[in-house]
Amino acid sequence: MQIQSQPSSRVRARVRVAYARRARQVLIALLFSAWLLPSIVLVLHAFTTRWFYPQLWPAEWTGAPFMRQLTNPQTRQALTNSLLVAGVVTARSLLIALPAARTLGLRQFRGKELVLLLLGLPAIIPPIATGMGMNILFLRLGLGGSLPGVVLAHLVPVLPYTVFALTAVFARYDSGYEQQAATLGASPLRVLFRVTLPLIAPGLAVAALFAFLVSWNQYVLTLLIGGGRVITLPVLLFSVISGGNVTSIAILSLLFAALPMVAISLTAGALTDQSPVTG
Amino acid sequence: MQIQSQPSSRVRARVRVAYARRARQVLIALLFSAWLLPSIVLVLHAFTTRWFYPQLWPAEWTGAPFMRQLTNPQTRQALTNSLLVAGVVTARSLLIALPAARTLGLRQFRGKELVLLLLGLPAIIPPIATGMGMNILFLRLGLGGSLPGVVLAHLVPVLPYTVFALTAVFARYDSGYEQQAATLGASPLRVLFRVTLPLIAPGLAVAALFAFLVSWNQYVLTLLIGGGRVITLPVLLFSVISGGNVTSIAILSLLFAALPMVAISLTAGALTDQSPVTG
Amino acid sequence: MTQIEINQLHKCYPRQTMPAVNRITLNIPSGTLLALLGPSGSGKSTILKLIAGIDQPDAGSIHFDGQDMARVAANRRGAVLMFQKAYLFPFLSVADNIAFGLKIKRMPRTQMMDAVRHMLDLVELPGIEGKRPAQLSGGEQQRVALARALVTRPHVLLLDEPFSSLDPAVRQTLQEAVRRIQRELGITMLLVTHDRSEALSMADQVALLDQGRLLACNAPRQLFQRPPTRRAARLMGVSTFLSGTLDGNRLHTRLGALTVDALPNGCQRTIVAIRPEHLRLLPMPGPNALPAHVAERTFRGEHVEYRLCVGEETIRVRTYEGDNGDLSGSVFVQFPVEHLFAVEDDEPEQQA
Amino acid sequence: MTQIEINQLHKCYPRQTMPAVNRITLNIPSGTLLALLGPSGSGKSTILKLIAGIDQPDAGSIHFDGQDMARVAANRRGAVLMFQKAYLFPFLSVADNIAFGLKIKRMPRTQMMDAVRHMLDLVELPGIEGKRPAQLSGGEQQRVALARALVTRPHVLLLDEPFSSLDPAVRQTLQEAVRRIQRELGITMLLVTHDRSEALSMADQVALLDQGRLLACNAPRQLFQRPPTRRAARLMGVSTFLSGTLDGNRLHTRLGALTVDALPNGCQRTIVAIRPEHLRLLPMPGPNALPAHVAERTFRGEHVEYRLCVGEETIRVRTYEGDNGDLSGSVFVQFPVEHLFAVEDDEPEQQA
Repeated sequence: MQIQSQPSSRVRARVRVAYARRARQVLIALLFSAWLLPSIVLVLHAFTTRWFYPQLWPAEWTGAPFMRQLTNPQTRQALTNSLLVAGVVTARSLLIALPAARTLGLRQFRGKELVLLLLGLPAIIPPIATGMGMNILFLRLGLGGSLPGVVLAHLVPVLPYTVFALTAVFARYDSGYEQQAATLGASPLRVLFRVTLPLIAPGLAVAALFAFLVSWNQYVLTLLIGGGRVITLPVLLFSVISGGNVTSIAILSLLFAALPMVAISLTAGALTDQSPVTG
Repeated sequence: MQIQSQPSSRVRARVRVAYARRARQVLIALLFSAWLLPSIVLVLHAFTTRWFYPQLWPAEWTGAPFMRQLTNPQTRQALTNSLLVAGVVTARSLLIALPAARTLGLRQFRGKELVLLLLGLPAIIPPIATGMGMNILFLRLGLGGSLPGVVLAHLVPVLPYTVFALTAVFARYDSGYEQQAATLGASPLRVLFRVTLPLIAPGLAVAALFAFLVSWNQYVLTLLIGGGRVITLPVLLFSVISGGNVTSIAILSLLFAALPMVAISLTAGALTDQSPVTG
Repeated sequence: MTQIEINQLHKCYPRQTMPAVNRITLNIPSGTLLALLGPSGSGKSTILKLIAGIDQPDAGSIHFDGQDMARVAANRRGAVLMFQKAYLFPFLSVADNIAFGLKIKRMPRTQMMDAVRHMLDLVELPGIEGKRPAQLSGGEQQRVALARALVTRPHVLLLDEPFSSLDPAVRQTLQEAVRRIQRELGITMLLVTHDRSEALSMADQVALLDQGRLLACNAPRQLFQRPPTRRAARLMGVSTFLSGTLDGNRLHTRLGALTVDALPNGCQRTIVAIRPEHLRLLPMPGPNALPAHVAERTFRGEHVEYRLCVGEETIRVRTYEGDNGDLSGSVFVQFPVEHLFAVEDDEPEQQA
Repeated sequence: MTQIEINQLHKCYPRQTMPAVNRITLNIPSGTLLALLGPSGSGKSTILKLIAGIDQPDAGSIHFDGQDMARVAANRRGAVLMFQKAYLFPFLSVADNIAFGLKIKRMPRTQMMDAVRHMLDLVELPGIEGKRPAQLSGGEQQRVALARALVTRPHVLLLDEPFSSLDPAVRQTLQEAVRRIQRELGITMLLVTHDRSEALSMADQVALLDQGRLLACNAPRQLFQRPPTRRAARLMGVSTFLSGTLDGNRLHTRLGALTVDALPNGCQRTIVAIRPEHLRLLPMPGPNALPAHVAERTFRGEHVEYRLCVGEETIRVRTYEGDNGDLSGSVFVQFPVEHLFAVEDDEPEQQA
């Protein structure tokens, strides 16, 4: 507050702006803490053996249970499966989404909002609802309980994310760059690799990240389609959760959250290096 | 294929365009069938009593099990809880997201992509990973096992959706309309209700739909935070799934999918009535 | 009906080194039209936004009829701003768009409909009340926006390049309509434009802006014929400047001596300017003429432009059809005494 | 070095009722500059895209030196298109942007760097090789785009309003540079513009387009002075058209009889046109002059525009400073015989 004999409206406007900025900062802090606080609690549980209510801080620290869990063959198998499924799903979904998103982003047509909404359904329709049907269908097709079946099932909720992310990229995309490159003598292949892909690289990275994380995160579909034979990290985690060992739960949760963190940090780092392209 | 003695490149270009269009149609059909086929299988199971492999079509049809499930007090309680939680979460998330999205959409600043990415995290970080931490935290805050606790927990994955949807709306939004209204004599309140909200109405509807569906869809967080005391439709559905009664599973799955369908249809109808506004 | 005074108005946007509006003082008498003329980035639109109240100045004051506007919100100033973009509300019909301001004033419905119909007649778009903005062409939208701005009979109307997106014919019609309405209703009007001809033809006073600074403010004819500074002259289309030392009524320049008339006294460095259409090309020597060489001759329709080399400098001469035959090679360029005028030097010297 | 022939070129975009390009035939001799002039929506840019090969015609043919281009992809036509927007690749340096086309031709690196440096000198931006496009101003970006278009020494260069976003001074410099380079290298060039003065000053031939149709194609001076049709004349700035019946060399119009000269024979309905700057205002009756009333007098800088009422019609007269005193009230408007020319009627009659 500024002390002034006659506070002008300009001063008041500035104070108002300052308040609005502060309010935004608090809001963003709240959003982050909603995500950070639980993580801190997890770390505390993963590296301690004893922490009972009403202690505010754990008494003992140890890394032994963490190493034990990490070298467990079951954990390793789950990790491998998760990486494999998420990787293949990411690659497939980008290949499918790229041409669809290009059409949706660049062309204007009646009912485009409707198409986008319908395309988004698989991402928000509960997997439990569709998963059961998919399960029965896949069993009849002989895809139940196999990695390809799980990959196919994951594509259903993943594709909307990649299509949406890339549609947003192409909505701001100006195909004039490609036409310019063509008239300068560039072949279609050169245009794709030297113009289009560099232009959409940041958006492509974000789309890949989303695809990877949505697949990495899948529990219900993996369980239903995998039929208990495809064990990924979240499937393992859930079985451990029903076991009730808080330390194991915390360790696997952290492990599960670690790779997304790394992927997100790498993407974020790459994004800040480069200025926003397109437009 | 057109038969012509000298197919000109123009004809070939047209054929190519036709192929590209056909390819897109097939792609979109595939995307939809991935979602429709399972639903059809569910309907078949919900309204039949006997359908055994290798029968291609069920033998008997009946609506009795459906009515029985619907009048069950447990089902009704779950339905009420689901509607209540999703409704409150939607309203809260829109109120929080609107000012944040306005800032993110209208202002240009360094590292905006980064902020958006970080804001999106709660939507893609596995709820199993954060949910455990949230559970412990909420128990300490005395929010465990209560409806308010579940609402608060749902806001974590819901807010990114509403913030993103509304940010996209405000990215195409031109605040010149509001300035124009102000110089024509409209007070800030009138500008909000007569200009801003009508302009963003379609986007607001989509954001609300997403918020509602993400909350409606939550299983893991409801189970973890609700501690088995807050029974929503997906929680009930999962317990029925472990029971193994295919008809009950199919009926509850359909019930669970019905409301999203209705909500989506209504939104889609409203969207097609109105031409896209903003810009 | 409203006199506008702006005093030492200053605005610098965040992360900008240059102020958008740099301590500008202007006085717009009630019922007159002031044009703000300048290249892009000269701060014209910012001044309008500050006067309308949709942006706040960093320093300086704005008074309407002596009343300080600093604490008056945009919707209470009675100043309507019409943007370059029509900003018709897409969810309202044309009639509801025009009536937007009347509804705020709670005008009775029948009276409102009459007013809307009258304004649509005025902008020559009768009978389109029921249409949606999306059904109109760009020029029609702009005209509806004009009707919406005028229907409340504002005391102050601020126009931000309202005609720049229109075809020349429509533009001229609307320019004339706006000028007529402005005079009839006695509206105090500010018109932002980068079109010199538009500013000169419509305004009572023209304020010349460059990079946020006010270069000059004068009646159109005075400003055009005698811009006070070198930069102002350049913006008015002058490209020939001669600097030299004054000795009586002879100016000694690098190119030779010229007779000048009624210049500020003193034998210091003086700069004289002349408009390209006032220079004359002669096939033989004449009074106040310098030898020159035709480097290029460009047909531009209404006029022909000559690029001349005089000594080491380039001089551009504009001639109207029929004034000269087609001259080429060695010629003489005449500087008529009555068209030479002195300008202040407000530009960093680019060449000696 | 490349002659371009386009024959009956036709293009209609989906969901458009009007064709964007309507059966246009043009011949651009090797090494000449053709300007495509017309209002927005006249199909100018579409023609460039069709010639460049980034869009396909519905009908008609394009030949480069007699070779049909229908089956030749855009990147094999050797025609570089420079858009209104610079389209510098944001992820490449200025040097890499300019060298984009040279890399495709696998030019050795040192030679490439020399070529880049030479082009940057030419567009007067030496030493900015290492900068990123985002660090340049709009005008600089446009100049780099020009350098990139010219560095491969294309046989055909297509320019789509390359100067419209530039300030007048930079625009003139670049216009002159492009014209010089075009002549030096013998490039066949098409220039799309809506700026009449730009088209007239730069082109060897000007093609006048309106709503996808070719109205006229002629050398600048001929097109400006004698546009063949009423619409073409209007686009060239003519606003006065008199229709009447011809009786020898007397044209009987609604306003009175005028002496005309060397008109197509026949006593049918004839339309004559005259440019606004060719009409003369007299304070008293004179030969071929009609009585008129000054409705409005507008100062526009280089010229003064009079709006006259002659009978029930409005006639606009443009006078240059000093030609007349300030006339008002009752005057006489003279139609000099040598400036009256007949036009074909290609517009629906708006008034009798």
